[in-house]
Amino acid sequence: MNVPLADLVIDPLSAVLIIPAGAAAVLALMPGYWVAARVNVLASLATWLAALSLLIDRPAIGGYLFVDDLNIVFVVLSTFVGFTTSAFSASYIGHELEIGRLTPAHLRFYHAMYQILMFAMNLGLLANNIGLMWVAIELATLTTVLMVGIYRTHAALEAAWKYFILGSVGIALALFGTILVYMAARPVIGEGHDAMVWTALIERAHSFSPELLNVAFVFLMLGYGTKVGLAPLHAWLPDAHSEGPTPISAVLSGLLLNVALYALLRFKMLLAANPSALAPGPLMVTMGLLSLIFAGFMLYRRRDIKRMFAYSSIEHMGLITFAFGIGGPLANFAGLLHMTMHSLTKSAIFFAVGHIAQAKGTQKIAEIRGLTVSHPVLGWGLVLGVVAIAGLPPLGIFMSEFLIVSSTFAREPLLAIPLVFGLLVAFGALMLRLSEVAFGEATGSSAPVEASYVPLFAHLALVLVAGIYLPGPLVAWFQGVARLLG
Amino acid sequence: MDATALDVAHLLAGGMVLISFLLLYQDRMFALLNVFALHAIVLAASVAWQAHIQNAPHLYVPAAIALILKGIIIPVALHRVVIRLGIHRTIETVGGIGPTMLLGMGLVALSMVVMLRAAATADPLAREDLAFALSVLLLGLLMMVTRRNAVSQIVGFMSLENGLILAATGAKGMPLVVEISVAFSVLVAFIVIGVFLFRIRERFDSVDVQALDVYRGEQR
Amino acid sequence: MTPLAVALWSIPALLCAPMLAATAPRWSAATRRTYGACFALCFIVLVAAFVHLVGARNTAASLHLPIGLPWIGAHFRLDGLSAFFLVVVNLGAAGASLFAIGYGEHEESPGRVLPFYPAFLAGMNLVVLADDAFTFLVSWEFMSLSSWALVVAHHKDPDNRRAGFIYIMMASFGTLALLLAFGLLAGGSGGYSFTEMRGTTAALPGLVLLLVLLGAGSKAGLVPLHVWLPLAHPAAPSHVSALMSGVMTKVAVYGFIRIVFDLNGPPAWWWSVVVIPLAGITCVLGVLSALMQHDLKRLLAYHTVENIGIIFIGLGLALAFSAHKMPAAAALALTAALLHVFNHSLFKSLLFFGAGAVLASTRERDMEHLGGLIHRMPLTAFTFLTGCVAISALPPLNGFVSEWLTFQAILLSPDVPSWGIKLLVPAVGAMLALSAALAAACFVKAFGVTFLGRARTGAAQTAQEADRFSLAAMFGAAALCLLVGILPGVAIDVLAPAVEGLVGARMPSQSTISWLSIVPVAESRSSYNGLLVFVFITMSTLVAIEIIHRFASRAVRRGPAWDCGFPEPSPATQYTADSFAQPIRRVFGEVVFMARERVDMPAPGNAQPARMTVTQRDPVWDAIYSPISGATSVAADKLGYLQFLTIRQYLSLVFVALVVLLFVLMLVMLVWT
Amino acid sequence: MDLILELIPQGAQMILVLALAPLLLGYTRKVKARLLRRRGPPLLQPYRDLLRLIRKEAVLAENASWLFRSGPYMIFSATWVAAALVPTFATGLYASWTADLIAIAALLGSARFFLGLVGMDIGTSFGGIGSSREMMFASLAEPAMIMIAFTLALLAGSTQLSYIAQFMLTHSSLRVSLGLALAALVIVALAENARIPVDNPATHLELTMVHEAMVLEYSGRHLAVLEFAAALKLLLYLSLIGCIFVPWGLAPAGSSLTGYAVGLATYVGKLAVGGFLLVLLETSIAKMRVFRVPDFLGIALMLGLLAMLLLFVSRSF
Repeated sequence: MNVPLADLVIDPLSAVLIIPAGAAAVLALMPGYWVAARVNVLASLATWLAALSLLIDRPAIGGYLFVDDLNIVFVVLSTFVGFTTSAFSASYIGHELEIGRLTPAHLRFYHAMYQILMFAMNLGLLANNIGLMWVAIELATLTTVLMVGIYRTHAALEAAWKYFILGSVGIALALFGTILVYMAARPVIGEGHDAMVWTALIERAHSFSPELLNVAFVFLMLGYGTKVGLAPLHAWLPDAHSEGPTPISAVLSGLLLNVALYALLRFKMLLAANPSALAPGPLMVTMGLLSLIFAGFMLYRRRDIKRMFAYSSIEHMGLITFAFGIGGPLANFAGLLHMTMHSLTKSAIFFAVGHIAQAKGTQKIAEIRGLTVSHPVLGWGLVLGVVAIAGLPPLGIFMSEFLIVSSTFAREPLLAIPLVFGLLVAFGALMLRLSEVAFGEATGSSAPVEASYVPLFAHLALVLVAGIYLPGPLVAWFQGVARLLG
Repeated sequence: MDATALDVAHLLAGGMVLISFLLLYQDRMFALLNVFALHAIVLAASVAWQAHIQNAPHLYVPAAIALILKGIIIPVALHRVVIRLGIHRTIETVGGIGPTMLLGMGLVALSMVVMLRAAATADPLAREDLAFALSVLLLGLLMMVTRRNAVSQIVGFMSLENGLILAATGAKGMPLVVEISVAFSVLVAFIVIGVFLFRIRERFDSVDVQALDVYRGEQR
Repeated sequence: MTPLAVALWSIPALLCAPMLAATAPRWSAATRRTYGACFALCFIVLVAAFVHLVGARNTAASLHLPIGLPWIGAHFRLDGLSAFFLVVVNLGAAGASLFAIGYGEHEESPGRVLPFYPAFLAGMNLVVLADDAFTFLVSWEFMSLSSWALVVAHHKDPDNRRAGFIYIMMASFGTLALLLAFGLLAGGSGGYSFTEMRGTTAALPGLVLLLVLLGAGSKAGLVPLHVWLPLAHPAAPSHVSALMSGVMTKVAVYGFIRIVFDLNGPPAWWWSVVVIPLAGITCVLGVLSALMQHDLKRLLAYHTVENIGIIFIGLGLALAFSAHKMPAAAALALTAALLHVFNHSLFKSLLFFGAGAVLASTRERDMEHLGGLIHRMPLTAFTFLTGCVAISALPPLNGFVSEWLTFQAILLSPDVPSWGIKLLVPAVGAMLALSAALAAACFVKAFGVTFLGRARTGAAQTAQEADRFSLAAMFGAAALCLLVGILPGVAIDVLAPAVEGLVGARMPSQSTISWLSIVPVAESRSSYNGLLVFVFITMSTLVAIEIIHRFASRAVRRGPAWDCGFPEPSPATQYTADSFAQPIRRVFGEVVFMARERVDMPAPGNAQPARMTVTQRDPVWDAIYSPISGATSVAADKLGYLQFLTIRQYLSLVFVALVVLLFVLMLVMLVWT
Repeated sequence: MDLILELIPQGAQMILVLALAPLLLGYTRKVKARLLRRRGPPLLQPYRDLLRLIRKEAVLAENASWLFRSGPYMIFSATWVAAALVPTFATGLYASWTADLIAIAALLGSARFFLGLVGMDIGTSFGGIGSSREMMFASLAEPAMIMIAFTLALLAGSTQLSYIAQFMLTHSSLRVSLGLALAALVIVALAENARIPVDNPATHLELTMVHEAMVLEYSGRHLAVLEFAAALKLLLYLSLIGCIFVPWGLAPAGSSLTGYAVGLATYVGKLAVGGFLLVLLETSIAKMRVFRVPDFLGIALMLGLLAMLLLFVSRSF
């Protein structure tokens, strides 16, 4: 790697950005896929380690980049999932080469893009400037568009195209919102760069024009909400998930949605800091519930296994948005926890689904039967993953869903009813499909999969442990962040 | 800041809204492209005027981009696409031109009410600009959803984006405007290239007419 | 170690039990080791819980662990009620484990049973011990999840998969209802430990009751939430069926009692008006459905529904008495319910063991393919018969005692001043009496068709007696049925601490009454002496036998059956399960199940066989579940179109969302300023 | 010593019911025959029948199980214990608190349960038909019986027959509920004893028989025991009606020997009158079709329920 080790030690903040950027450059030039995959893993690992070191040694707040309690959660989570996904990708993508879905040139492109994506997401999370954050998220979107279309099949191209068009509109709306925030800040902070710096904004937000902030939030909600995949802005999400390479589906669901949500949360904090602005909560709650219930029903008629889990992501992002919309220390804590658990679980499910699709040679649910018979480890891994995502104990999502539901009682008890209804609808669909896919007479190939199950079960183990025991420091940390979110 | 400067800015921004209406009114492909070129040129003038009155020379860059790329290159390129791909020369609309225009007026009224009220504390120049920008944006979006042809939808998107640039340059002293305008230009270029590359003739959805009209993610 | 510590240590021990299996060389060894370990552990917990129940009276031991929900942690508590239910759970679990040491050998896919079985046991134990809402719900749902895995253990049968799906769906529904109930109990401040809930009164205690009825009722099998039960219980391996029917439904009853009697503050008068009719309908519908079955295990499962109804009648009466400040009567009703909990766990386990033994030896659970097993499996038949007598509420076995106590509680209800209850209770008393009589019919059918008569298939002809572990479990349960039946006073006294903790009174101590009678209120009112009835029956039987054998001819001749002179050798001419139920089907089924019989009689001279078809509909399924599943399906279809839109249409959605939001914002701003 | 003294009347009652049961059967047959203008068998004929049956060898079907052979004894003893617990000539006997009316009904239920089972043991279609119909009748008769018990318990404040009888003696007044209960009890008694109009004890017309169908395969001593049990049951119901609705003459607990003698005499008188009324009823109506019987029994259930409801409601005033 071309990153000097000294840099990594001295300034972890830039390391989190430079490592992926540099690795992308290297990978773009690297011919052999075997080495490239390893380099990809190593770079992701290094990024994660650098992100971890941010926990210990927090750098000073800069004009463009900064680290605070909130984004460190996201950075650590996303670099971790980025690392495990790269490990999964290493065992997955070789098979695509063997069966000729991808060429070595494609792979070079793929690995480079992977690191650019990581770079863009980290940049978006660490940016202290709302303009820079916007640029980073746009970059991440464009990168994933290219990745989604990598198989060059008609379906993949069309999914990419849909993603691209809808994403572009979303980007435009988010930009307009950003401009409005700047307009609101300018009279208070003064013209120029400072009026887009997050730390400056939040300090003075109480004296911004509340009306302008209100309008801005509508645009930001719709703009970034498109990226989060909230209904009715979700249309790109299922196709992008199902047609792209599985590692990208995992990253999309596990990370990119979170990054967009992070942007939304930042602006929500801004509004919350202004006493006369409308509370952003009701809007988030409404869209969250809408996504939850809508996605719940959409789960029933899905025939493609990856698309189904993509809808499940919409459902969970709706749930998380709902939690943050409810607000308050308890709901925010629950939202953070749920986001973490969802990232880990959903990426684990996509790992499993990737191997399944390779083993069975299809993504159609109707053609996958009896997995626990033909591929016991994989099948039970999937069962565990789906059980976790459906919110059954003792896995972590149960705890966060418990907290989300119970947090409504502190604020708006009646909201618990549609919430619980949506959860039940989605639960039914997932368990229905699970019992078809995992049980019964096995169909299709039962040839063993050459795959590493480590990332899959590592994630599930983390989710399991979190469901039983959350370490005190982690709780304190999340609670601190939850208070910050207001 | 003297009143004339404000009036000119006002005039140019208002002109953009008017041209957005003209865009909505078109039912011929080439006329649409010509009107769009006019839209872009007015945008360029408006941005340049802003550069002048704000004393911000860097704003001339977006103005130039608007003029050259969107005022000249893209309309010409789309002209050629239309001819090369043999795209139908009339524009299919959803719900007719008249209702669309009415709807557009409603949108303009909405954005005026929202913006003038919201930005009551902002300076008048920015406030008017913002209101017009929002109108342009909404009209662009309206165009995207009421036109069936891919090319007219692209035009809609670009006019939407023009509204954004108008807003960004109107926001006095906003950093990163140049970068954002460049980024958007790249985006637009991507879209146009995409249309050309995927040979999208009629609909946005069908990347290739023959095989893919059926495909909507899943077979029904 | 305190009993609570023993119980808690058993949880990790149970969860580790499958590791024993992993080290075993063969499946059979793994089976024996796992179930052996489970048996030993459950037995230890049983003893510990019993010691607490008897020794500690109603003092509570509690414990706090820093796991689970952060900032609240996991609270555990052992008081009279949980000790009693711990006894029920572990007695059933120990029996089932013992049974499974032998029965498990017949399991075709042990790998899908062994890991989940101990987890299931652990889950049930945890529910009973939990003392905060989160731990309770985690354990509750963990119990559902592990039992779901057991239900789909035989997953190749599509019916079982469907059963598993409906089961987990209903379980989850119940959990969510309980979650809402706990949310109301905890209130906005988030007091999720039971100690805090006891201290405060919920905002809407009535709503809590309804939610608990949904939550615990769906797990226990209250009509109309029972639909999963007859599907899921038979689908699981028989020892698991025994646990699910005999024990898990009792854990649900525990949940109901814990929340409604303990946490939800003083009851309102109308609570019982909701509970009692529901319980009565559950009784009758459960037993009628059971009568219509010909699958032995499904019959037993439906019968569980009936018994849950009996238990809930007791609970509803206890609520009514509590609401009207009649603690002594409430104690009687609650004692009746709890005693029935214990009794039902005994005989339902026993019957499922019997069904399992039959299934293992014949591979059949359809009664129409069985018959005459009393000859091949006499010991199993004997224990099964004991269970049948007990469950039919016939003296001198235990089922009668608890039903008798329930009747006595009903007879106290005219003193309740509320009119709703006055009018309801007689009707429910009639329902209870009706279901008791139908239960007897049902078990004459179950035992008669399965064990008596002539073998209907080869499998029934060549059946083998069950192994010694299974028999030990069955005889143990049968002996306990008899013991509780003849010494009910002891059981009532053991129960007293649990009852006293909930309603503030207890039944008069029974141990001081001469001849071990039980006297619920006063001797002038009613009394029953199981021991004497047993002694009298035994003595008079012995006297009769003695006299007959002294004076009568002892000659016995074997010959063909008489049958009014028309003996037909084919076993197909016997009465079948369906034909046995036909009179009752004609009396009740035409109304309740819309049962219709159609006979296709070929014309004279036509050699084709005549054909009779019976169609029945499940009213609950038709009225509630079909519409729900239909609505879900319609909603999924309608919304499904959103998957097939064009990009332009998707953009329209974004556009509309934007315009609507801006419009709303405008309105809000206009109104606001 | 006291204990033995107290046990003597109880033991006497046990033997009394045993001794009187066949006589009652013979008496009803005789009266019935006379009413039909036949001479009829002698009064003591049932004793002779029993003796004859006992002496005969028992023929068992080839596939009769242990339950088939032991069933009759269980049925007999359950019925006997039940019959011995109903006050006949005296109340408050030593073992009277062993079982109340509900328990007595349940004991009869036990007997019927085994009767139903043994009917199915051989695996003939007649046995099955008998069992299944018997259980159907029982499913209505038993709740009706419980309703009657409830009515009495609500009235007398006890389910103990001795206390009920005492109450009726001291509080004798006409009550609607009581009338309803009596009518219900008579219907139940007819059904339980397989009398006309529910079943015909004298028939062997195969397709309509219920009780006889179940015992079709029995012979010899087993049949004797079963017949004896049936006779005991008839006696039991008559004593039940007697002790509840005509409690006069019952000797209270700890009476003198004369008291007991008077009690005994009135008891025999009650049986004679009761038996006569029963036969009179039987000879004046026809047997019902099988599927009319549920309606008939349903009436009993409704009457019982009505009686109970009336009491439930009236107690609040």
